Amino acid sequence: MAKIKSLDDLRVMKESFQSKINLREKGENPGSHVQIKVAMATCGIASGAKTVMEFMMEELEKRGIESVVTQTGCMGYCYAEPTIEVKLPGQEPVVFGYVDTKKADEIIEKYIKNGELVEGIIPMNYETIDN
Amino acid sequence: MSHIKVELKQEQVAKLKEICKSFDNEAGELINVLHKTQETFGYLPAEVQEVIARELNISVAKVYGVVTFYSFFTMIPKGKHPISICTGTACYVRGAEKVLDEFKRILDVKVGETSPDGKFSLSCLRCVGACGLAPVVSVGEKIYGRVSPDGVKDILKEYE
Amino acid sequence: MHLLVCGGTGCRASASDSIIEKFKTEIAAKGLENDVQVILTGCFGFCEKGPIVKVLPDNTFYTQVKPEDVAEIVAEHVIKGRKVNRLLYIDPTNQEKISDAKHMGFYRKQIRIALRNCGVINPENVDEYIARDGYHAIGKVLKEYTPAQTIDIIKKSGLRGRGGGGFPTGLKWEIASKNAADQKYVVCNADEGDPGAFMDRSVLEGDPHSVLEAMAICGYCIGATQGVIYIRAEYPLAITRLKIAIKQAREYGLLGKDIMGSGFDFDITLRYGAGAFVCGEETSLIHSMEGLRGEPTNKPPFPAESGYLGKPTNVNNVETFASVPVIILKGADWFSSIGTEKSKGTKVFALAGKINNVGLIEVPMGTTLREVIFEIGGGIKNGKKFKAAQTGGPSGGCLTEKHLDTPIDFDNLIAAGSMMGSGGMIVMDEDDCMVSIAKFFLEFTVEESCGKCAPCRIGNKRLYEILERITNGEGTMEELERLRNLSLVIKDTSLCGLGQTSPNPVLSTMDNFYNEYLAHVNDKKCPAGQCKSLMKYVVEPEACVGCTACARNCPVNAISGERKKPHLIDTAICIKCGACIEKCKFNAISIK
Amino acid sequence: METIKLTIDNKPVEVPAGTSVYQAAKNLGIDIPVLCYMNLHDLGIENKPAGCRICVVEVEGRRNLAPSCSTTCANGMVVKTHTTRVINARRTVMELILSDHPKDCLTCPKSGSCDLQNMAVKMGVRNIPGQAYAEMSTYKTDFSPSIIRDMDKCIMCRRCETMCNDFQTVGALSGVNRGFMAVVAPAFEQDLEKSPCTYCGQCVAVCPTGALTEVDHTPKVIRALADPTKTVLVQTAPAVRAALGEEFGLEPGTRVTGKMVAALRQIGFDFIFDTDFAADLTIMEEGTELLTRLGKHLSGDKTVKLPMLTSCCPGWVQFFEHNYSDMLDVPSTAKSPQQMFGAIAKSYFAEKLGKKREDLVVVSVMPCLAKKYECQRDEFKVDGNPDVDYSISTRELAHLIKEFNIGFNELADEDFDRPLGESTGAGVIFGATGGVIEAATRTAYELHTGKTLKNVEFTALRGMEGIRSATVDFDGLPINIGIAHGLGNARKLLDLVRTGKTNYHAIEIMACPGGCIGGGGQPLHHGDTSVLKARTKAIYSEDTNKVIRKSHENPYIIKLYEEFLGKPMSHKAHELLHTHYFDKSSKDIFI
Repeated sequence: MAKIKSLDDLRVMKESFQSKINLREKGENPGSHVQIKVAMATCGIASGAKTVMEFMMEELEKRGIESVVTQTGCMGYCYAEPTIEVKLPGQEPVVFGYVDTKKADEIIEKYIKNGELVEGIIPMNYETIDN
Repeated sequence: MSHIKVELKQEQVAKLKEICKSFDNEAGELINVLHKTQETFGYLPAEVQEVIARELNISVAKVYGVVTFYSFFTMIPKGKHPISICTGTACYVRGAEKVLDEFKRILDVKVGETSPDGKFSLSCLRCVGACGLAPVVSVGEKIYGRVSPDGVKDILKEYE
Repeated sequence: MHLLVCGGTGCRASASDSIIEKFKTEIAAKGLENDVQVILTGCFGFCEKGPIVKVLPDNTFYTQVKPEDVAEIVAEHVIKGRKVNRLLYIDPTNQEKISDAKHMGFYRKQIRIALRNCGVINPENVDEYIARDGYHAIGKVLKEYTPAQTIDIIKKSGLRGRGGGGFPTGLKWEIASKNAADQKYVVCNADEGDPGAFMDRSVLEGDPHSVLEAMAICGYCIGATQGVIYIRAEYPLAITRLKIAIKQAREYGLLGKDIMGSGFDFDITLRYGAGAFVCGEETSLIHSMEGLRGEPTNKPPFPAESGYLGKPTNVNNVETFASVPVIILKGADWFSSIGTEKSKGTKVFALAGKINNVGLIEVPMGTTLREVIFEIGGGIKNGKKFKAAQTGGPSGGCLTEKHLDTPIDFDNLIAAGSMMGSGGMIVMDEDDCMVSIAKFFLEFTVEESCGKCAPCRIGNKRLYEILERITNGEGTMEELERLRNLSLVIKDTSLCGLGQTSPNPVLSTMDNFYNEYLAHVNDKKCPAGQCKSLMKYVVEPEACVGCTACARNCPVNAISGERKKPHLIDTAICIKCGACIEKCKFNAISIK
Repeated sequence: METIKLTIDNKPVEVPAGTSVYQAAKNLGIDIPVLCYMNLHDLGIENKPAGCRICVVEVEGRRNLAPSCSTTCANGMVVKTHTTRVINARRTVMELILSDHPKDCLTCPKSGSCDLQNMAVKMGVRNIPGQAYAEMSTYKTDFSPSIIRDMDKCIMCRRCETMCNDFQTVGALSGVNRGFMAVVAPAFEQDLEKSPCTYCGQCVAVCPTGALTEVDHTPKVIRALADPTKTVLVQTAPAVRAALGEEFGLEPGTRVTGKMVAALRQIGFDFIFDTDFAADLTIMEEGTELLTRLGKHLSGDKTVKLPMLTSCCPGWVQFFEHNYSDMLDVPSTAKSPQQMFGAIAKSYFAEKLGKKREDLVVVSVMPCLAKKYECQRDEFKVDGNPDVDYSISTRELAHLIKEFNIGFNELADEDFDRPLGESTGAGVIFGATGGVIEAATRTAYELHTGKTLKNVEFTALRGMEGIRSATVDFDGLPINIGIAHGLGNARKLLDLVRTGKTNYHAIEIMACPGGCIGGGGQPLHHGDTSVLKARTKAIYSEDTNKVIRKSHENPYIIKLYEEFLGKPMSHKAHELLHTHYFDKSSKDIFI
């Protein structure tokens, strides 16, 4: 990995990472991916988030859905673990709670494939500061 | 203090020395050394502490003083399936005590003890940070959430 | 179109099930099943105004919806596209009706600063952190500010230590910066030992780089090249992620020699705690880092003069550090615009206990307890009555109904007899006995006292013994008096923060729930019905049909009686486990 | 020097920067009670855990009460030492400490000299609230050959831990466990016997309560005295006479040799002898050994090890057996004076009396607790019968005198019996650090050079510094001498020797601060190290008052060699007066 030699270096890097992520998230090109984040903090993992994440990765590939599944930290909804956030191209992200493999299957089939919401949505209730 | 005589094998002593060496035999690294040793041996019997004391050039009494200060360290071998009940506040207000009582009753051991067959050991810990799942019980690596006293025997059944 | 109906416990209690049913029949009747979906969701947190129905995609937020309103919503909103005005949320500040939920102040109840990246980025990928301006703060500081200027920004921001005492962070850095030494240390206290608190763990698991970056900034400010994170061994995931983060930061040259060409060196190592709550106290933590028993020493000298290995050392906790990079990037004024006069910014709380939405929240300082519990936390579980919220863990105290509208900040909490602590907030309901809660915390303190000073070592044990007598119905008024005096002396004379705060749960429950203490002492009754010794299980003869279910299920054979005749519980044998009550189908067993 | 101005109890006071509030108050005559705090200023040891919280005071502007022992004075500080808040806190804390302390004061060995008891008296504690149900922290009592650990009485002042680790570097003790069960103990809470303890007794010397006390040999002594079939001999070590008076209210440094002898005679010992005699004997053997080793070394014999280390101190012997097992051939093989005395008493003197050794009981009075252990070592027994049967400390002798209704201060001086009671000034100075090596120098010089010393006082070898070095001119041959007292200092010196880079010829080591006068069996100094200096002075003035001041001039020593031993280092002398050492480096393997 190349060392970052200056703040300007860092800024350039940021731009490139950001545009990569934007491409993925904002769905600026038509063939963009579904992005799924799985909350993988201790409470999530304790509730089975790992299984859900593996299931998601395998099944989405099997079912031919272009997607990126990544892990992230605690979203704050510890009571509803495991939680996952699904972002369809061009849409607001939606968080689902109490996700097990059955629920994950339903999410893939209904929401990801058809845009139909399924039960278990966790309403987002905070503002995150963006820089 | 009850003691179970443990004879360290040559290779175990060598392993211990290797652990100490990996921390440059620094006295200040004692806690890290103890962590690594407990990870390797499962517990910290007296003989192990003696080797560590010698390698790090500190008195055995001081090593023992540190071992007995931190609740993470144990001189008693854990059971094959170590059971820990979270008694953090969130778990407490959601009934962890009753769950603990049930474990004690069924296994007939006290907290900190290992069942005679060596299968289960019972301990309490303070908050694993999974308060959303309170009360929480862990058996080995596996975490059980929202455990009720009734659920205790089902958990134990998994390890029959 | 989607109709989201809140399925949180609070809303369920107020008929969200039948609202869903109604929606479904109504929509079927109109033949709209293919266009409109009705979805049960998790809790919106806004239970005070429940049940909630949210309409997507236009983001309409209906509050206090009743089953009778369903037909109107379908007819007006779904079919005609006209919002049902009377059900819209009314902004309490200006009495305006809000039609788009995005404009609801409710969403501003939580602002995530320390948690800004948690649940957003992949914590194991430094690129994602950089994409969200990661390491820009240290870059900016190294390029544009002197250490003194940077300290000034932190001072101006009003940031106070999130670990407990609330000491001004900038001032702390300034003191450490002024003590000359050949080596200094930056220590991150991640030994979150407060039972029921998991803020630090969440930050480290979700956004480890922000802590690394802040430690480097601190190092630059005070003149340290070495940072140490002291972390609980019980947090393996956080440790793994920190290790990955440190490795990645080193690879990019964001830690190590000559960071970003500035000539500034800084690196970070990890030290593990081993299960000692007292190590949250700075001096204990430092001794523990040195491989010793984690016993505190008298302050002064403060770590800023003589800390780790006798060198000037600055200790801050995880959340404090996590707030630093944003302050640098967005400015002191921005940060100090959030919060109250003396407590700036936000505070993360781990909300747990008898509350519906157990979770991690971050609110501006000054948010009221009511907002936290009833608007974010989703109210009390099972529709029970709120009794108290315990903040500050074993060092803190209880906030009660009368504190519901007190703005939460450092000073108000202390005035209310509690403290901010690290941010654990445990909610209790009417079933919780406050004497038992005090006893629970004392049990913790007794176990966690290091034993170095007499008041804490012996005094807390004595407090516990008195509380045990009270909960056993053996307490006397004289002992209640002693409980208070002992508590005050322990606070006044103990060596470190642990002992100086350990009686707080006792004093606070005595202040707020003295009647409960009196009931235990004088009437030998536990009003919450939690103290076993003060309870008696009795069979109500009129209700008992003699089914023998209770007798068969009693683990100690305390119940006798003939079939089809009323049974009897031998209170001398009964262990009050409650098995009989659970098995009795006729409600014939009661607790007296 | 910068000075600080503050007020304590409304009185202004000016102190040097860095002074504690406790000390500043003391300067004003305000006696703030302290329990855990101990300042052994002359030894560079300060025990300041700030743990007992008895010394708390109110400092204006501070939220909590401050421990005066570890709060440094600051300009403008306003301190109050006896407000209601302070008094209530102090008394409550005292009640707490007492609530976790056994109430068997009546039969406690420390009764009367217990700091905790005195403090309770001072505060007028009349009852301990909640005593009926207050749980106590209890531990197994540990009986070692020298020291009894009754940790139920421990108040966690940590003084013993400080002495054992910081001063002595023995490392037998550490704070263990946590919270209510926290206590000071050897590793694995095993007995001292299984630890690297040297029995130096410095832990006992500083313990404020009855948690650490000596093993009491006086009942056995009384039984022996009452047994008509036994002839009971007593030997008294040099340091005893310089301190015993303190137990009877006399000024530290009062020499009570004559009274002590009189008292022992009244108690009923058959012969009152002097360990000083054996000290002279030690010099004959050790001095000769030194000259022999030196001679061989100078003639190029590389198998001979130098420096030679003294071996009189049993704590020190135990220490090097544990820690310097690679250097077991370095110390002199000469037994300690106590054991030389026993060996001679039960051979030479028994023969003179015409009695069997089993019929003789040899009692020693020592400033030392390790001597109790030493006399029980197997190599100092013949067919199971020890050369020295019982060893009592200076404190135990005082108890014995009191128990025997003897008005000590009124006693007229009496003399030791002959032949084993005659000694020289050289024997006396064994009691102070540097004394053994000075005594050896007096003899070795004259034997080596054949000249008579003009001045027998080698002041360069004296003093309280922990490690000292001096070169003595043996008529053109410079002899390099090292001295250490306190095992921590000994360790420093020994580690240097181990590197092979030193050029010492002889080194004297004493385990206790100031040498035997600061022994673990002496009257308690209660943290006042000026007592040690006074005792040292007494020792040297005893020397000055002696007619004969060189061991080889002791007529009874000369006679002993003539009649019995032949000459120093003879075969017989070897058999009776020399010993060997054991590798105990693996003994700290427990279980």
